[in-house]
Amino acid sequence: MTWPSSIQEIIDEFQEIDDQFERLEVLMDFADEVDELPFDEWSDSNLVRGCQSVAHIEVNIRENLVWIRAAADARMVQGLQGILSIAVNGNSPETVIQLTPNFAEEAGILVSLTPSRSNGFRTMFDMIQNRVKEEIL
Amino acid sequence: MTWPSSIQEIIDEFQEIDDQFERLEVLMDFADEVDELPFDEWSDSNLVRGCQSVAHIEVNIRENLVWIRAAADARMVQGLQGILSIAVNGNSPETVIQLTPNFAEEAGILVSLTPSRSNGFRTMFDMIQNRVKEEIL
Amino acid sequence: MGDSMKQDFPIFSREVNGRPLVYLDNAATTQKPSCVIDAMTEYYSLSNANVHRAVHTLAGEATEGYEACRKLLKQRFNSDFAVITSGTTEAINLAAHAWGEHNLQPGDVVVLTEMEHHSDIVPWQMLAERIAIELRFVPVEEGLLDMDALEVALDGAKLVCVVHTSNVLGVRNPVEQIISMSKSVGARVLLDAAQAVPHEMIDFKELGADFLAFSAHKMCGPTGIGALLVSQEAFDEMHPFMGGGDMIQTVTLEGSTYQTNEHKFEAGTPRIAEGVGWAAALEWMSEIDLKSHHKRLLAIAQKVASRLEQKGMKVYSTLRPRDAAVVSFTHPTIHPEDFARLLDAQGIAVRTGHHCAQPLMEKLGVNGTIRASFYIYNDESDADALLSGIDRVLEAMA
Amino acid sequence: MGDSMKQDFPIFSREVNGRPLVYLDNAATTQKPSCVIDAMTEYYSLSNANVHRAVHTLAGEATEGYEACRKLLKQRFNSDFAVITSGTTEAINLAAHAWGEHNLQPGDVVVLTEMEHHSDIVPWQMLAERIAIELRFVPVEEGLLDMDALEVALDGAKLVCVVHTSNVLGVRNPVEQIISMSKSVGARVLLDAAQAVPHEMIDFKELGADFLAFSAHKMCGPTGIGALLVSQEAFDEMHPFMGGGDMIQTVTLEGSTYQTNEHKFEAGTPRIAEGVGWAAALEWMSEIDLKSHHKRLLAIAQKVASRLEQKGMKVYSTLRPRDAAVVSFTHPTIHPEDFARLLDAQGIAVRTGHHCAQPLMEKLGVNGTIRASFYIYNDESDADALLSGIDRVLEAMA
Ligand SMILES: Cc1ncc(COP(=O)(O)O)c(C=O)c1O
Ligand SMILES: Cc1ncc(COP(=O)(O)O)c(C=O)c1O
Repeated sequence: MTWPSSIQEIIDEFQEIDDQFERLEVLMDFADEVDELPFDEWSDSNLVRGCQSVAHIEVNIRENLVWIRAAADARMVQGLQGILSIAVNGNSPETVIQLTPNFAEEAGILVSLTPSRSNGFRTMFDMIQNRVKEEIL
Repeated sequence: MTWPSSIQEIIDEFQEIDDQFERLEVLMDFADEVDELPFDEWSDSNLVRGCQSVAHIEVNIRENLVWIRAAADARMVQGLQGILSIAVNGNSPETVIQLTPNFAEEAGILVSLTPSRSNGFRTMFDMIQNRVKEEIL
Repeated sequence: MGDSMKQDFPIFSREVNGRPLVYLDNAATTQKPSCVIDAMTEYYSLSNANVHRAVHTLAGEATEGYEACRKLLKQRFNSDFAVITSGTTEAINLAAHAWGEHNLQPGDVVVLTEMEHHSDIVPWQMLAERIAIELRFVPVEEGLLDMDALEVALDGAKLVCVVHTSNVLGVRNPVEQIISMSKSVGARVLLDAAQAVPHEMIDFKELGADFLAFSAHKMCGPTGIGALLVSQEAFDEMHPFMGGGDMIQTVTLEGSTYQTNEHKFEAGTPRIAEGVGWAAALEWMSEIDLKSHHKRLLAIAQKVASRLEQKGMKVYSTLRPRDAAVVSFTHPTIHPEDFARLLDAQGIAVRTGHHCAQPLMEKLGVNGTIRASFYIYNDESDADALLSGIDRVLEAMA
Repeated sequence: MGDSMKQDFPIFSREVNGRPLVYLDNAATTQKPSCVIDAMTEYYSLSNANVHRAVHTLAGEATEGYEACRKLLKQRFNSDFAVITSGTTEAINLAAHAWGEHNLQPGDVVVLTEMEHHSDIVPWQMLAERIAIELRFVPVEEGLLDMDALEVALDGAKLVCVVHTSNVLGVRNPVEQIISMSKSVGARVLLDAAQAVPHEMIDFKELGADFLAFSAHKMCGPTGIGALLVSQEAFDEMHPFMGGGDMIQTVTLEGSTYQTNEHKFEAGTPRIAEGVGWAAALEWMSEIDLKSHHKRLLAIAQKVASRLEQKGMKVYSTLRPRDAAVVSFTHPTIHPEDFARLLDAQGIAVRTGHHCAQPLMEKLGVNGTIRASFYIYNDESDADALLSGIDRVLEAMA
């Protein structure tokens, strides 16, 4: 499978790491990529449901490009949101809808993220795609 | 442990047998030793409780000697009753009270009689002793 | 066929009373292939941890192992919901509490049959004591459900509970017809499938029942686990049964809110190792062609039954084409327990007694029967062993 | 001490994320010694059969194996009745249905505490919905039960339900005092002993409670099985909970009569292999001196707790002489899940979250804690690994 280059870079970065601790550190570093959704804009409509810790994602489409803002209390969840931001931000709705979340597995990002958390990733991914679909249909 | 000779004979007889089928055949032969309690004398008071199949035992003390009459629908239960008859009949209440049911184990009579049935043996044994105690106390 | 399969089952290398084990008590419980035993051993040796809501590696593995069982159940039976219970009995009690108690009113009619296992009678009798529903029992004639009587009984019924396949007789009821009759009066349908799922593939959605209850231990899985499959409509009508950890979303001193999926009905630490073992059994079973085994085993059972009749025994099983390979019989004079014990002395395991179906025994006019029940690893040699074992019993008791 | 014991536990030869497993999630579930795993393997490989009412050899062996578990429970805990359930949660639900529903009237008072596990809250909230009893929660102050408030709450109480030892804090409540206060107002007492039985020997009769609920999996036994010990008086007041096979004496279409012993509350095929496994665990545990382990582990936990406080973490556990060796803590800025995941990356298993005790979390003013819980096979080396693992986390997150 080939990925957009921004995603391929993420995959490459993770695949170089052997140590799980370092992998998680790198994951947390991606938290900085998030365009943060300020606390006073957290609402039920941008709440990620089924995630164990608190997480919010807001999806905007401006000039036919997708942009997300996000926030989470756990830094690793923010890291996942950062990766999602790279995968999504500035792309067309059509591109975003065609993405699959498998790159996270391929990158080994999800290695030893337990089911609940990897489901969290999937949940966030699905939420973004659904919002985009709602907007453009 | 030493047993009264009547019981010791039973133990010896069983211990000679290797084959479980033959052991059960011998057990059933002991059914003939039962002084049968006729059907029309079956009652709640002589019913053996906790036995899986229907079994009745009546305990009499005549001239200070214990005698039992018994009946059961399964022939192996009758066999157990026959063995109990040999162990008990014609003995003094004091002797009967001092008996322990362990001889059945020693004889291997209970080998492969499942717990429910060996409990049946114990239940019948206890019932006889309790009745004897009630009579003489 | 059966013989090579026996190699997968460690228990068949054991002897009973000096004879190779001939296991014909499969309707009570089935034996376990090595892969099931190994899966549980491996779980306890490598991944044991409590599931859900945890972030460490073992807990993740345990959760995956346990949830794999649910996933396989949903796949195999084509069901949207698979609630995991401790067995058929708890599954039916769950239906009685979680659905019955909240959807039935005093006077409402629940239809049962005289062929039911106690597990599909007593929970409804207990519910009737709590909320005064009316129980109607469809009679059994010559071992079969009286379908005309069912038609009559359905009048006004809110729920119909039927054993899919009888554990006593092997009778496979016309459940498709029963479901469509029940649905046409608007009743929900519960099938006791404890004896069904081991013997035939069931497509839950296609079948159209609302509840399907069964146990792992009767289909090569471990003890202590079973399931209740539930239709979407019935699931929406269910309220929690047992309360505790894992089934809640929030707990406050004022009250609690519940999970929305199956976890709502699975309070407390689940049967984790059991789930792992059952998952292994389901995977193993997915390679088994139940249809061809059914044909093979039924032929064996029919042969046994006709030989028993020749020898003077009364056979109660019907053994029609879709019935399970169960031979229930009595001898005119030999007590079933004596009979079974003399078979056991020859290494042959059969069951005797009322088989947890006293009303059916009453109807058949017996206290109990001797039951030989065949499963996928059984073969002709088991039938032959049984028949010659019976000959020896008859000789000895002659 | 702990280290040599680890050799009995196959799981300690595994690695997690390239590091030897440091298992500190014992309050969630404990690991299993080989003898327990082997007993179950042996059962499935040699004696697997359904229990009770059967005459064949395997069934006899299975029945003996299962009933041995009950016998060992009665011996170890000095109890006349040991009802086998699927765990603590089912045990408490059993008490709520079998006793509560039949012995409490609308308006009757049941006293609980803010320290309870959800398993000892939700069943009573659900009972309150069914029969309108009043629930009173004794508050927790600084991690301890407010005994003055208990005194007040007891007024008119019919039942008092208290966690013997808290799974969140390790707090060992003054159950002797609570029982005598409760008895003096004529209330029955249920103890949630899930965290108690792994850590101290309990003499049920001497203690004088009416119900004691616990799970095998928290004391080196298998999943899927637990028990409710019941006093004679309470047992006499209980009615059947679930209906089905094995719990009945007679079933007719008109109604059923029930067994008189514990089987009355154990409907359906029991947890046979689990009983066999638990029996092996109980025998293994009978060689363990819990008192000396308790002293040893508490000292380890105290050391860990004080080091954590030095490093700026908040510790919620009390760690008084009789408390369990549980260290619940939070870091001022690092999210518990990040913390636990970074520990897991180093092979260290701890638990995070609300630990199924949301009301207590609310009281402590946190969403969740990180919990390291120690058990008999843990030793200084585990504590050292935890502390240096934590150092690495703090460095990385600095
Ligand atoms: C104090 C306490 N009570 C009840 C439970 C519930 O036990 P189980 O999940 O085994 O039913 C637990 C364990 O999670 C516990 O720690
Ligand atoms: C038809 C039928 N229903 C229900 C049951 C009860 O199953 P379990 O004892 O596993 O709960 C059985 C098995 O005994 C059965 O054969």
